[in-house]
Amino acid sequence: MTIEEQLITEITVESLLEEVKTKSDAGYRLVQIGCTRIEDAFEINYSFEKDYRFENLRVTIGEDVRMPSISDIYWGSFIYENEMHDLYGIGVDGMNIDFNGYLFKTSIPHPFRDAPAVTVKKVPKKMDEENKTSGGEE
Amino acid sequence: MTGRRTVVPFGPQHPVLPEPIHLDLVIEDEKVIEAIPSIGYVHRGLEKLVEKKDYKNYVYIAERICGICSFIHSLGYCQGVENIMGVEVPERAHYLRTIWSEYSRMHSHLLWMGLFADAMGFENLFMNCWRIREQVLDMMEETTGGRVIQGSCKVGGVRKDISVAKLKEMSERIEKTKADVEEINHVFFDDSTVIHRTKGIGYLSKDDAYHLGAVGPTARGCGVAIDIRKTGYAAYPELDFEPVVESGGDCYSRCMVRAKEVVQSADLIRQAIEKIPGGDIDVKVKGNPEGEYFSRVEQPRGECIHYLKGNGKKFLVRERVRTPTLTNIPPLVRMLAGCEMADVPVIVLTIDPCIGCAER
Amino acid sequence: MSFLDVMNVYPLIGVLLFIVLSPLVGGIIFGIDRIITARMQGRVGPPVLQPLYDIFKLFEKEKMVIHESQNFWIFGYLIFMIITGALFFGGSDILLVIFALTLAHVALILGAFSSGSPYAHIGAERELIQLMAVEPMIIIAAVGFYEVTGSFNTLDIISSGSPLILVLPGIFIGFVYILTVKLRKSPFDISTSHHAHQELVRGLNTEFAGSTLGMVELAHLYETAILLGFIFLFFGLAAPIIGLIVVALIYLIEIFVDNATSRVKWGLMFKSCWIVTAVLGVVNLMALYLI
Amino acid sequence: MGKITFTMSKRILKSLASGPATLRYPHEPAKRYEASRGHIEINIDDCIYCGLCSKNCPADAIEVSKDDRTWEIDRFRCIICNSCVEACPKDCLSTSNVYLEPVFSGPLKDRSVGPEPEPEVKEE
Amino acid sequence: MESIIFLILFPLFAGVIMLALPNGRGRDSFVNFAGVVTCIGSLYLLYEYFGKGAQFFFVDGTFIDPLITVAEIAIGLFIIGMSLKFRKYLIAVLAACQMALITYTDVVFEPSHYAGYDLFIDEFSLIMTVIIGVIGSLICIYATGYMKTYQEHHKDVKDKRPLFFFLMFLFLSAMFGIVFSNNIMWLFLFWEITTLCSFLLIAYAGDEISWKNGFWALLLNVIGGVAFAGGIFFINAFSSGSDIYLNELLTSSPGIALVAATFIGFAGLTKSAQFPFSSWLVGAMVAPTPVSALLHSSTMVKAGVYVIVRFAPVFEANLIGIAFAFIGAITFLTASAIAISQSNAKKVLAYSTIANLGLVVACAGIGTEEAVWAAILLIIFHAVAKSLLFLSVGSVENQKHSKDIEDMGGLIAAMPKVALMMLIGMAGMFLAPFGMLISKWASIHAFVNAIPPFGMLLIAIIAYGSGITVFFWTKWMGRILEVRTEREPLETEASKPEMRAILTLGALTVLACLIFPLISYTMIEPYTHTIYNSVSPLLSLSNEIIMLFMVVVVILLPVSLFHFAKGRTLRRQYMGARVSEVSGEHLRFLGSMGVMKEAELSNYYFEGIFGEEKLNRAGVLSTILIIVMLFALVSWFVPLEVIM
Amino acid sequence: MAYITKSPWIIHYDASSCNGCDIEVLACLTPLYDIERFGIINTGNPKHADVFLVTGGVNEQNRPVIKNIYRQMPKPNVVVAIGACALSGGVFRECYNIAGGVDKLIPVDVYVPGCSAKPEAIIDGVVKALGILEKKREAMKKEAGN
Ligand code: NFV
Ligand code: SF4
Ligand code: SF4
Ligand code: SF4
Repeated sequence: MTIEEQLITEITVESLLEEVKTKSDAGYRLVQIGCTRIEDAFEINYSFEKDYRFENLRVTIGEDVRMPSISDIYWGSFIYENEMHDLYGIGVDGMNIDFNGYLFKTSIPHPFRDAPAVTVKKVPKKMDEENKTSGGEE
Repeated sequence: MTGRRTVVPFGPQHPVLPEPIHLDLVIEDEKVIEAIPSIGYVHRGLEKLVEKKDYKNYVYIAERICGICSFIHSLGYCQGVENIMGVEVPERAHYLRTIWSEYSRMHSHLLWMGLFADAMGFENLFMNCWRIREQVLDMMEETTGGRVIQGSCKVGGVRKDISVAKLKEMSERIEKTKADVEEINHVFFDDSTVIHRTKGIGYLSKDDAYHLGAVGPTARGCGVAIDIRKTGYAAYPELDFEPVVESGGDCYSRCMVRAKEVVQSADLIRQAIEKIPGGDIDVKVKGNPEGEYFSRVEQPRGECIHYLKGNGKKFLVRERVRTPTLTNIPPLVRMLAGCEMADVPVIVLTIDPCIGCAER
Repeated sequence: MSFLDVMNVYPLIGVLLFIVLSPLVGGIIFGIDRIITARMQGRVGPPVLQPLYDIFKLFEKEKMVIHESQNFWIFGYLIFMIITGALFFGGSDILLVIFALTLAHVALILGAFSSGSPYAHIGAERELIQLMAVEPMIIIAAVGFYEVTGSFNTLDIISSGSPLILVLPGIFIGFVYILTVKLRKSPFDISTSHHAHQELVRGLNTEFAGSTLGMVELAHLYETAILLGFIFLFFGLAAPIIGLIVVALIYLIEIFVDNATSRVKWGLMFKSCWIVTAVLGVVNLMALYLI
Repeated sequence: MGKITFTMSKRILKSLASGPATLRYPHEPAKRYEASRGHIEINIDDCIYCGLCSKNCPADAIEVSKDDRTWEIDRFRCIICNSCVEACPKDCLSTSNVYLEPVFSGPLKDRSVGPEPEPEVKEE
Repeated sequence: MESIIFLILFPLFAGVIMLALPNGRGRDSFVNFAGVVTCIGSLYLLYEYFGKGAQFFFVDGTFIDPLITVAEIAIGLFIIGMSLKFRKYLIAVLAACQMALITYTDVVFEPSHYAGYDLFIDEFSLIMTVIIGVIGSLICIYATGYMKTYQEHHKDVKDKRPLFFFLMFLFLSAMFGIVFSNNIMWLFLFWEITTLCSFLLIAYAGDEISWKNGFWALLLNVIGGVAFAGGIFFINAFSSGSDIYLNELLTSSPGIALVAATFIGFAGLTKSAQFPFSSWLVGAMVAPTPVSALLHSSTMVKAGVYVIVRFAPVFEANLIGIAFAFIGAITFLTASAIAISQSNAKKVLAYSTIANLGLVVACAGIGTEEAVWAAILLIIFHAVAKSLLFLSVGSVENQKHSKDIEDMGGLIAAMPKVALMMLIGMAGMFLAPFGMLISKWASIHAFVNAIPPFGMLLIAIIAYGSGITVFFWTKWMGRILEVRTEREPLETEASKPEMRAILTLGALTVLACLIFPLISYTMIEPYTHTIYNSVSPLLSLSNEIIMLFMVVVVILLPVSLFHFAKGRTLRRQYMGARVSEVSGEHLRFLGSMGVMKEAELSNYYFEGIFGEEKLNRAGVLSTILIIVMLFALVSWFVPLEVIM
Repeated sequence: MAYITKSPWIIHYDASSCNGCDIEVLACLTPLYDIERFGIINTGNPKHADVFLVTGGVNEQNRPVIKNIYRQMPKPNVVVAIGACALSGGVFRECYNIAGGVDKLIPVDVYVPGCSAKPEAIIDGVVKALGILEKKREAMKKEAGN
């Protein structure tokens, strides 16, 4: 079953701003920006919608490529871009509101940066006994 | 003259915020000059769990993204997997999902209405909203076994069926609930003190709402008619409804949208109960997902996207949840500028923030 | 008046009764208030003596402060509230009562200020706005009493020949209006409220813990007794039963209003109080000349 | 603005008239439905220690040991999702609608030890 | 009488000597000496004339009167010269008018012809003397310390300290002259001297704004001067010349007295900075703080209300009095309201001064015995408390280099002594059981009996105003008390002379509260009784006891601090449970985006409602309207009587 | 009996729960469950609270917050952990950002299991906590006596 057509257009980093601008001019709203870690690259999806037409721009970038911010075009994009930075460690240039890594402050930096582990390791049981301390640390 | 600013650390622990976010409020007299929100207190990182839990069991995680909009999260997730795998879900399951979705919406909206009333200091209204909400929760618990975490959706259908007798009873009880809600709505719409607190507060223009990415009631309260139910998932194509849209753009309008949607949901439940076909409630799902899909569902707070990508293994490669609250934060930042101190909780609540969802 | 007047027995009894009874009576009034409120919300509510339990509990707790000076101010608040009441029930000059009441409140506000906390600070500022909003009406009420009875002394006022409300209806209504502010009831509970949920956490009271908060609550009981006594003055001994009934009724109305409204913003509170004072209070005063 | 409306009054009067909606728990029994998920119970006699329940548990709350013939559940982890119940091939797990009592210390683990295997099984 | 003349002349001569002394210890000691002598002189006067009632003295005028005329002309010429130099032609014209009026009066009517008592003293003068003598000289002593630091901090201001001290003492001398003169012509001379001195003192810093504000003050005061001269002219032209003596004038035909009182009262309005003339006082805040203290607490403005209160009996129960009362009441309300929106400490003090003077004027306008009683109490309490406040603010300014209230956060920790004195001063300004509140209470008592329905309207105004007063004072007090972190107090909070003056004034404020019944019985009531021929005590004993009891409680309360210091757990402020840290006097919390933010706190100002400009305009317009009505009244009713 | 058991005021903090337990805590305040029957008030301010209800597990950012709240509660006080997440991290135990249950950070007095914990269970938990409160109060008294 398919509920709706979902168009995905592959584009390059260089043409990103231009393409996004076209979308904006055509009256699309920004739905989301989301990344996926694939083998040795990141896939970034920019999703747009207009009148229930759901379209995506997809940029695939290498590990150390920095992305331009689209916050000049879509003011609200900062939230996704900060997220992209905090979780994936992808640098984003020119964000209008930059949280400096404090949007999601995680215990390990950029938790999604590494490719998924191939084997699934079960967490050893009986771990809670040793970790448990009673009493505040202060 | 030196500054006349007062800097208030608002949250993460704060009685009007049921959930932790924080704002650095800079105020002068009672006027808010600057309000910078920050989140991250609820971030668990559950998206990463797809790499550890197989795709069928992950639904238990998905529904625990949030205890308020739990059911629709599981629905969104399952729908995504089903789409990738091309599973045809039985009609009856579609209807049941729709019914529970709408219950979920009612419970979420009533919860919100209560909290909203509370943010305005209207305790009685808060209590009454939550009292009505208990009726909805009862129906949920009776049919699914859980008050807030229902756990009744699964890949390929639903887990529990509802008997015909029960359905009939439900359609009667929903009428009563609807009547109660309508009575309460009257207060939200017409009470002078409520209007004082909501009308003209937190204005967002239609254009802004659209371009900043507002969704759900936040957008619909500004006249932007986005309702993902119209894309036609579950049994929605067969039901008769129009998105509730208000054009005021202020807290009052957003409140109005939600209040009206509760009634609309009751209506949709009644329709679904009338039309529900018989038959199976699930299909056996075999194999592993391969491919990707953006599964879009309309949550109480608006469009929610579960992006799923599988590579033929038991474990998905990526699940990304873009929740309505997250995308409603930029509009919130806009709305807060220049409001009054007393308006802050009202405006923050008006996007119905669900931080559990937003941060996953 | 001579020195003996002060030492008169009746006022002394009044003072003693006030000091001993008002916490109890106030506590029960608040308890009933909470039960009625709960019932209005479809709940059962706490036991009648709950407000007193709360206060006792607060005195059981650890004494946690930001600076010791906080407690000094709050202690001052309590003491001056008691003095206010003693003056009031002791039958002395009502203007002095009003000023002593203001003094008590100023002590409370300074206590909040001295904690240096943002929430208490804003709460204190708001409390000040409230003080500014209600002060004119109270003074005008006192002057109204004087105009009718020719005396500022509560003793003379209460024993006036006919119920004052007959000639001071406007002032009465105006006073009831600002009573909502004084009792910290919705819609005017802007500086702190009995309910938890507040944009200011607990506003004024945010930084008071344990016995400090206990003293604040205790003083509030005293204050309630004074305010209700003030209302009773409009009836006085000329119509004591009606007076008591009306006092009870007014309190019920306050509970009802508390339940039926959301909290308004400071601007509306402030302006409406002043306008009500002008329209009802001042006009009533002027009208006294016409009749 | 201008006029003051007490739209809440009707509701308030109704509430006063109809009395509180409160369930006087603990003086009255808790609300429970047949379907309510309270906690997981095991009929250890039927268990074959296949470990399917453990594998399907999203919270890793179950530990099964074939050798010791034990089935252990960590109540602090269990999210009462029913997954194990559905997974069990012998239908020996069930969800009771009675919720668990709060406790003073953790962790709370319930260990069930199965009966000595019957001799005939041994023979096979 | 010798002591009176001594008090008038001694500061004058001391001032002249100071003109010649260079900066340094010698001059400072001399200032101290002169101050102490003036102070003792005034106290001696108190001792000498205490309980003696009104005393009148005859001075041989043949020698003095021409001198006075010459002095008046000299002042006039000086003003005209200055204003021509700075191209303030309007002032020049007005000053010329005034000079012409006075010279004409002198030459044509020869008022000196009528021999009367030129000097006098009664309880009211005595009270004023003590205020001027004690507070004035304390301020001068304070100034020795203050001006030194001032000149160090303001390098761009030319050091004209000899002139400064000369003017200060000249001022005192003139003030004494004002309160002792029975001859209105004399009074007028001293009056003009205060105008001139204030002008020069305000312009002390010599920069553009100082000159501007100085001239503005001069202009408004000259307007008053013209009215004063007009009044003198009127008295001479329309009545027997003996009315030029205050005691005669007050008892002469109501018509004459009323018209004269209106003119001179009008002059009083300008001098006491009532609306619409209040702006000069606010502008005068550019002057060094001792000047502000001197001008606004014990002298200058007090001269204004002094004459109005003197004429109070004339105002009793007539519409002209009511008009004055309304000007006062409106001033009280408006100035208090404006004070809310100010964060400059001196401006708050300035507006509160204006407001309190408004209350005095309102009482005087009502003119009943009770009202006059309240007015005099107000003058006393205001003088001590306000000078205390000015001086403390000055010291804080010297330490913190800021007059802004927002910079005084937590002052109680940094400068405990000065801050405590400030708190006492503020409590004195608005809190029961301290001074001003007693007076407010008294004034309400007085107003209820005023001509209906005006009395009620006045009360309404006072009621609103008193709410406002509580607001702006308390928020300031709160700011001072707002300690966010533990801090070590400064080693020296102020220079020795400053500290001495401040502590003395603090003690005086408390003392005044404690002994005010005494003051009332022995001085104020005898005065009002003679004027109104009554005997009833105004302050009932029971109320006094209550107030004293409250004062004692307030004084004893701090003892409880010892109890509260025990067994406490100290915890930081509630910061939404966020990470917070204390470093020095900073309290910070973890803000959005990971930066530590300072938890700043500030008061509310409500520019939107209580904005200076808006309210000033309203105040000025409404009072101008009343003044127009006032003169309409005078020209409408009074001439009939006068002619008859 | 100590009055503290008659008037336990609560503060509630959502550590990193999914809101499930969170809203159930709030539901306890509302008409159906109405814990004000026991004199309980939701204060929202640690300085006034006696009972600390935590839902959800500990994560990187809320660690200082929880500690801060706990520290700012005057003694005697108790901590009640509610829901699987607060007890052990629950279903999110393995997430990278979850450090585990609340007892890793502050001493917990009562554990309320469930996912989500039922309002009845929460009430039970608070009632149980009262006993501990009383004991702590006694201990405090003794200490003060010495
Ligand atoms: N509605 C909803 Fe959610 C989702 N998805 C979102 O923000 O509530 Ni907890
Ligand atoms: S109910 Fe769910 S969480 Fe609990 S043991 Fe079974 S599978 Fe695990
Ligand atoms: S799945 Fe059933 S039979 Fe297998 S181990 Fe679990 S409980 Fe036993
Ligand atoms: S225990 Fe369950 S319901 Fe409670 S917070 Fe955790 S996941 Fe949510």
